[in-house]
Amino acid sequence: MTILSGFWLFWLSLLLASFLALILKKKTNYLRSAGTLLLCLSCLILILISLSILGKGGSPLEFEVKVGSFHLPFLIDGLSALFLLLLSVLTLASVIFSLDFVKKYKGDEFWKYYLILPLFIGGLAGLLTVDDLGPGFTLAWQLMVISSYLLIRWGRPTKVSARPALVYLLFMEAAWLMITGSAFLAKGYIFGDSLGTVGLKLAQSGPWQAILFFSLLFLGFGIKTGVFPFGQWWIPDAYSTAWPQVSSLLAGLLEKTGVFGLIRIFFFVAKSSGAAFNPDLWGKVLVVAGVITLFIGTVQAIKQSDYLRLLAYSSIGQVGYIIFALGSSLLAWNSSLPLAKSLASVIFIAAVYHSLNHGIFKGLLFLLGGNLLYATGTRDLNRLGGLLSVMPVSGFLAAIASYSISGMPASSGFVSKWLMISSNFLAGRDSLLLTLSGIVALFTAAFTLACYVKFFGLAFTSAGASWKLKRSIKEVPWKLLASEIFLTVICLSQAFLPMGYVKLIDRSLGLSSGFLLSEAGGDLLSGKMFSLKIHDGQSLLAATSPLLMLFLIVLLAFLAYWFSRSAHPAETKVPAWLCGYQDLNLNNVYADRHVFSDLKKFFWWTGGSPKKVIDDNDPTVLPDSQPKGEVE
Amino acid sequence: MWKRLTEKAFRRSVWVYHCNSGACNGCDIEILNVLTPYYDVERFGIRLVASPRHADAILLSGAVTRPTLPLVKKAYQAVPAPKLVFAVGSCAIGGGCWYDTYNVTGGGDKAIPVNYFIPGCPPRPEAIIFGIALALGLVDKKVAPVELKQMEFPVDMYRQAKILESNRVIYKLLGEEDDRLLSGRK
Amino acid sequence: MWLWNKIKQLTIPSRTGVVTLRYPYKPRPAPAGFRGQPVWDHTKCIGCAGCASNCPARTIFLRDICQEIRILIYDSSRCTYCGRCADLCPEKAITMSENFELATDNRQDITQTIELFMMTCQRCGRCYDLEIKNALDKLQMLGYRYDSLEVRKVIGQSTPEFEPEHLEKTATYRRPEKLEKSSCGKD
Amino acid sequence: MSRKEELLNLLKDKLRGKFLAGSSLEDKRLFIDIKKEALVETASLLMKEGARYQMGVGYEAKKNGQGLAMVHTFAFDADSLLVAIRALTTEDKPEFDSLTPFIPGAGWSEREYIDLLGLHFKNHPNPKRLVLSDDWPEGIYPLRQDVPYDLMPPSAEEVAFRLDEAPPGSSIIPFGPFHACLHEPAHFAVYVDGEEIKGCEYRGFMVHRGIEKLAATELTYNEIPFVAERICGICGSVHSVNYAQAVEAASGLKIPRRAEFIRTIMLEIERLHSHLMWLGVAGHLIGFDTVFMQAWRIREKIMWLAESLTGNRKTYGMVIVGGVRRDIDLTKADLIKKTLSEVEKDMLALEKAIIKDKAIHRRTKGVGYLSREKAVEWNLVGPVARARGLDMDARRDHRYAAYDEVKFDVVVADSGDVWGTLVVRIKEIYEAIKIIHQCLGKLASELQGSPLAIEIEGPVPAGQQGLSVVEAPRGEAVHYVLTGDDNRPERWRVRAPTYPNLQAVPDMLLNNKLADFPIIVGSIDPCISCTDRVAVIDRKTAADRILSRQELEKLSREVRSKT
Amino acid sequence: MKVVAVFVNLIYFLLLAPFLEGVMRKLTAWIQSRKGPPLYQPYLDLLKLLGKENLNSGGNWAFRLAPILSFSSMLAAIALIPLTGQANILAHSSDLMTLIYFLTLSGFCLLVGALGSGNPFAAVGASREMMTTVMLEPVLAMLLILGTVRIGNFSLSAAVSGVAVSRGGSYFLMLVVYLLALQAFAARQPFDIAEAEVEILEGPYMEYSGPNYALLRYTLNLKRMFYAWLLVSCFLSFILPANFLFSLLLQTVLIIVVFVLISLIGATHPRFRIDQALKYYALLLILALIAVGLAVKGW
Repeated sequence: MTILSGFWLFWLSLLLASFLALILKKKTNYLRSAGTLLLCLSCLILILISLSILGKGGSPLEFEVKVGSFHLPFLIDGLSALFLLLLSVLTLASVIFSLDFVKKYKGDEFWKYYLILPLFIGGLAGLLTVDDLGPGFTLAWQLMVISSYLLIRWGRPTKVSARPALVYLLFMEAAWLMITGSAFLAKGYIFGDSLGTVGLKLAQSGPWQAILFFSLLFLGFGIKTGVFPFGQWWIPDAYSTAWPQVSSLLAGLLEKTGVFGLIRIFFFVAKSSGAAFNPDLWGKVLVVAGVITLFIGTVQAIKQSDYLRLLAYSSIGQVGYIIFALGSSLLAWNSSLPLAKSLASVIFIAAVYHSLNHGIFKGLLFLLGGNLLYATGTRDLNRLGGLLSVMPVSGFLAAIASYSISGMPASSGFVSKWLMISSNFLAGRDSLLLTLSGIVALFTAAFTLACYVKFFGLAFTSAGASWKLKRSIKEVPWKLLASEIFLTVICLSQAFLPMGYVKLIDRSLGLSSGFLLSEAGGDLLSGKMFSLKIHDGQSLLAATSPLLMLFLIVLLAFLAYWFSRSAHPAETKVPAWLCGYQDLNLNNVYADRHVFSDLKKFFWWTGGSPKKVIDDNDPTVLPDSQPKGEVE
Repeated sequence: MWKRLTEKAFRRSVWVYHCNSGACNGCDIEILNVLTPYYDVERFGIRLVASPRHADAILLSGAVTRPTLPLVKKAYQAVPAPKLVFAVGSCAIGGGCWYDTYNVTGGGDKAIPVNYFIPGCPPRPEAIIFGIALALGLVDKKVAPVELKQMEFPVDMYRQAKILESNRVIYKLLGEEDDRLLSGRK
Repeated sequence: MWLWNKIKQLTIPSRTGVVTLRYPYKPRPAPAGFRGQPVWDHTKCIGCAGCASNCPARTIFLRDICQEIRILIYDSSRCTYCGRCADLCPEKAITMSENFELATDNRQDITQTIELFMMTCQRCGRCYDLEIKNALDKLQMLGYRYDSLEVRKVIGQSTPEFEPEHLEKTATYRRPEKLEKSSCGKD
Repeated sequence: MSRKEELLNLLKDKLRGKFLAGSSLEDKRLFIDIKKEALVETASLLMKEGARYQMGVGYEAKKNGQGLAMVHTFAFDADSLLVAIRALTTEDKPEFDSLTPFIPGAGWSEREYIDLLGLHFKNHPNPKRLVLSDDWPEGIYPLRQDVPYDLMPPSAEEVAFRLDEAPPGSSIIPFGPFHACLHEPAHFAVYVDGEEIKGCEYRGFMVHRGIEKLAATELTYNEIPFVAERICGICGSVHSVNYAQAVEAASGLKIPRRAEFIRTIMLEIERLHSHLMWLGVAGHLIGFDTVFMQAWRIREKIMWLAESLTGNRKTYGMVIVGGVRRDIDLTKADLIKKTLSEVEKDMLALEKAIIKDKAIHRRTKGVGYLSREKAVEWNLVGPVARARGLDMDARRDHRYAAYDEVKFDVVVADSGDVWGTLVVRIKEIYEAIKIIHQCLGKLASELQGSPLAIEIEGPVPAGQQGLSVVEAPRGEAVHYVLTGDDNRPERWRVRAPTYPNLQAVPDMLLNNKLADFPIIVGSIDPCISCTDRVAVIDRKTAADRILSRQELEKLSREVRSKT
Repeated sequence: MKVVAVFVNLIYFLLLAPFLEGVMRKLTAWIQSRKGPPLYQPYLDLLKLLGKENLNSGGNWAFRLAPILSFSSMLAAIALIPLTGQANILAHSSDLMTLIYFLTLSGFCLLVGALGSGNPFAAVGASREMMTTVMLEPVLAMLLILGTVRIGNFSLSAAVSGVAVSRGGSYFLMLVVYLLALQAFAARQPFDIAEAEVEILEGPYMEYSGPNYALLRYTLNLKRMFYAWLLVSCFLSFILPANFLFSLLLQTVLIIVVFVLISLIGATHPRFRIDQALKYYALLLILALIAVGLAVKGW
């Protein structure tokens, strides 16, 4: 079986899954198992495809499909394969998660979900594989956009979801216009040219056309990735409206396709367009845009009370990191310092690494958000608390995910952020912009931490939720947990096997032709980079030794444990001490809206003040969904 | 050995939690006063702490009133063992001059086991320090029950008479002897 | 400006130095006239119960256990050390000592019990004269507070009209409920 | 025509048939009996005339078959006049019209008697439980004469006061009763939105010791000063002097001048120690422990002084009805002078070091602001009022003891915040020193050798009303005495300065930061034990019906042993 | 030798940290005209706490694990540092970001534990602590980055020694910033906002008792000592002699001097409110940014 036929098989199973949904409709159990099976199958196929490309002896796959008068160029090189891998892993988790989660759906939500989801995944896969800005791109884009529009639209009662979905649609269509339109700036562009060709043609165009071309593409993909201020306009609403497992795909992948697009433009097309591309300018633009995005997004995330919105804002922030790293990589590559040149690819790898990391842990966090929604029915952090004792597994997983995204030592977030920021500092020693933006990035890391202390602390530790929500709360079904454990394992592997992943990314870049930085460090991309020293005794090992750090902490923790328990103290369970008169109750919990209040006020100028959290079972939005269920 | 060391350290570092169960302020002010420059109990390692979780001793001042009775019990439970309780002032020891009114349940030992009594209304800071020093083993107790008689009768006829014996109920009435036996333990 | 203020604050201790007293290593007697523990001189006491009937804390008790023996108990655990007993004692048998180091681990340690030998006046049938002139401080005719349990009740109560139904109400009265029962920690 | 007669005529004129009687033993007091329907009318008339509401007194006047009585007292500061209006109601319909709707400061005074006497107040905006404990059963009113003083109904575990719901969007931070910033048990349920205070509810009266029932049978006129002193350990002397003055006023006793001077000296020494104490505590509350330590170091000398003057550091025990117990002779006067000069010197040094400290300004200026109008509305008293520009001081407005012979300034600030109270208190320290020096001068010259107390010949006449005010360190304390038989008053009511001030605290807290809660509450120098006391003396009843009594005794004892 | 250096780090800090608290308490007592506790009092306090009952109000593992992890990550941070300027074995696999993150982790654990206790006071404290961390951690980072920018090496010893490598404008500006931030790092007045005793009853520490509290106190002591050490070794590295023992001795003396400074400032200030403090921190941040900017420009 060739890779190409595998690719068609993937599409076939997706379409079949969609088709089955139309047929089975109300036979929910059949539909659930059939849909899941087919989706899993397609994911497995995709994993096989990407592995065979990335694996030993693999090579990029390039082919064309003829539809009517259009030629659709497809390219599955190392980079696409990497992102396809991420896509399939996340989809797998999301699909397994859906198995039990969809049981909560009412009426026709059920079969609609199974109808659209395969198309959405197909659209995403299409975007990662088409190699043009014309018909192929349009087809994939529209498939993805319309399907995701529907998924967002149905995620919540109409009253709540109509607006966010529409806004999403409008922004995506605007982005599409910009992206497809941009190519026409290249001299002699023919609708349907592959990216490489566009680049070459661009090289012959005037300087202004080039700038306009890149600007339009930056804007288009920027809207998609959620660069400030576009992200704020659609991301929080859309992510918090869609079903959590869909949001997990949206945040984990849909955004990453934007990143993928940016990489394709600024690191591949840019190369073929040669002198028409100004790396200094675009590096700075990306760095500034990235830094603003990461700072504003994260600060806004702190303000949210709806945990899904919190996650959404935080993913804007995280994407900001990636964009920042891409820009700083460009700048470093353009720098005159030899060290900086060699570090450019490190930063780039860090960016890709962070995309993968973020895809995994943000996907995981959204799924965990789904857990919370499933178990408690509310999306309001003010009403949660103390879930750790009733949902221990979810709590543990959430702790790991929060820990990772905060970038604490011995976590996947640490590895990628560390690579990104430390090499940024080294490369940007003489550049005020790079140093200062590095500091902002570091500063923001503290905000990310605050954000997730809040998320984890208020949802899982804090004071009891079961009496807060006046219902008994149980741990979610094992299928939900299984999907999350799967992602957690990957997340941990990203933390503890950084060398493996770096090599994987390195290899994938090696398999992608026309990469801008490929000549940069000469031998750097050949796998020698992550030996002990890269240049002048510069050690970059810290990122590669998280196991050592883990060992250190655990060892010292045992020491601390021994020390603290050396006198064999008794341990007793007591109620919290509230100065005697009151007991812990509904009213005296320091809820989410109060936490960090002064910090929120201090950063009022960043905007993004939280909206009133409306739950699905809120009477103000219920009447809409009620009759619909009865019609069925 | 470690355990013994910690026990030894306990008497050298007593952190106290001030618990006012309905005092007139007099004792509270004097309790604060022992922290001030002239008396400075911090030289014995004593600190006033804000949370009962950090405390080793409760300084109870004031008669235990009806509303504070459950609260004092709660506070006592909130202190980790081993713990000491000092009843500071006459109100905390025996309920003070309002020991039997409708809103006062009596002395501190009605609510929680009291280890040391520091009489005074309010006790001078020196008296509080003396009480604390007594607990730390720095000084010896200076008081003992006094029993005086104007005349010794050659025959102990009064004591043996049954009817008189029944009249001795005054002791019970006054001091609640049983209570004293319970609370006045070493 | 800021620094100047801080320096001024730092000069205060440098001027006064460490003022901490050496107590309890060095004794620190109370000033003259201090109202410490009251001490009964049993040789002077005539058993008039003036102290008992004027004690605001009602912590001095007298009780006749027979015709000749009267017992005085001073329970220091409630004493307010006001010194009224010493003021009003017609025989000056009570002195407010300057002893304040009364701390103890046993409540029993601060009690004084005196067994008084009483001789009744053959003429008037009382033991003593009412010495005090001030109308507000007059010793009560009973002479002492609790000569018997029954009388104690007579003196003690204000309410012959109280109806026990009042108390019964307490059992049936519906008290306000607690806001929310805390289940934190149980969940 | 004096102001008093003017008022009397005005009331007679306006009330007509509802006016029952007007009487006064002294010229600075006016006691009026009215019909209960006229209560609101009279009160609003008085308020219109510029009165300041002081307190309400409720009691059961069963002896004369009168049912339940409610007395409201008012002060005319400018005219040194105190007015009390009394109305009666029957026991089967114990209802009065509430004054609270137009005198918010009367809120607590009325709520108190809902609890203690079972009165009803029509139109009271918030008739919640105030004084009694949460688990106290309804239907038993401790101040009623048929309830024994040591009745202790069984306690109930799972009962709580129903605190108001926090306003939407805020949660409750439970301050107290055992909290480091409150040295007394009282509960503040503080509503916060983040770090900002959006209001608070007070659940205090945990130091309510019900002195009244105890005194109903146990205490005599001259025992009460010592119990009164223990209402509050800080300003005890204020209460004993105040009580003694009220009794003396009611019975028409004139005490020796020397005793009045000694009382004045003790009151001012008490003010000195109290203000220094407050300064220290305020420092502690804003986290400035050095100020705490230094202020208390200075204060300690005053404590030693008090100890050698009176034999005790706090509860001086100097006052009895009719005079004082101990003399201040020349050697003691020298001791006072020496101590005061040391204290003044130390205090000046401390003041210099902190008064311009920007860091302190930052924590006190603009914090706990309350406008002058609000201060009037809440009937604030003492330094809290004076910091809001209200020029009032009972020492000057209602001269008592020896204050008519000494010169001093009333310190007024107008910043209306915590800083203002700090300045007022610091300045008052120097004023107090000035007053003591003047008193000592008088004692040494004119009053040598005069007696300390008068011999009281006969019993105190029953049924007389006495009203007295004393400017405590925290503000004006008011005592009301209705004399009774059997060597004890029938009713004795104390209104501590914290009582009105505390009612205004929620207003002061509004929109301040959580971190300022301690210092704002601290700024009124709350004396919760004063406020919670309810030291009322009931009259003793006949000693018959021993049998039912014994049953009762047994019953209540049993019940108590269970709790 | 390099392995031993790790243990030297740990032992040096573990032994000295409580003593420094003793110094601080003694000095504070002196400013308050009183005698104060003996210098060894903190050791007794810790020892006593170890023997006490461990009360658990949170009832979840986050609450129980937090003090242990907080302590151990603080120790981990300390294990990394180049005491007297000499890198130890861990320097190969760590750098200044690891250090910063370890420090942050220590605070993070405390916060999760505080939230885990379920107590609103602890939650207020945790919220304040986090706000402080967010604003202050970057100042620390910028200090170390200053060194990195100077030397061009991301290792910890480079970052530490780089600060004072040349004493130009950025050095002095950063010194000022650090001195201004010192109280906040040490969590002493006026910046003991998160632990404010009279308002929120020691905040995050409130629910911890016995051994757990001992660990947290020890962590706090270690943290204070760390920041004092950082001041000495970053800004005064040029006066430390080369000999290890002498250098250690001089360092100890200097650290004690820093503690004297901390106590003096602490005893003469009231506590700030968090909103006031945030403004102050923002000022520090801007100054620190300027300092780094100056360093990039080579000043």
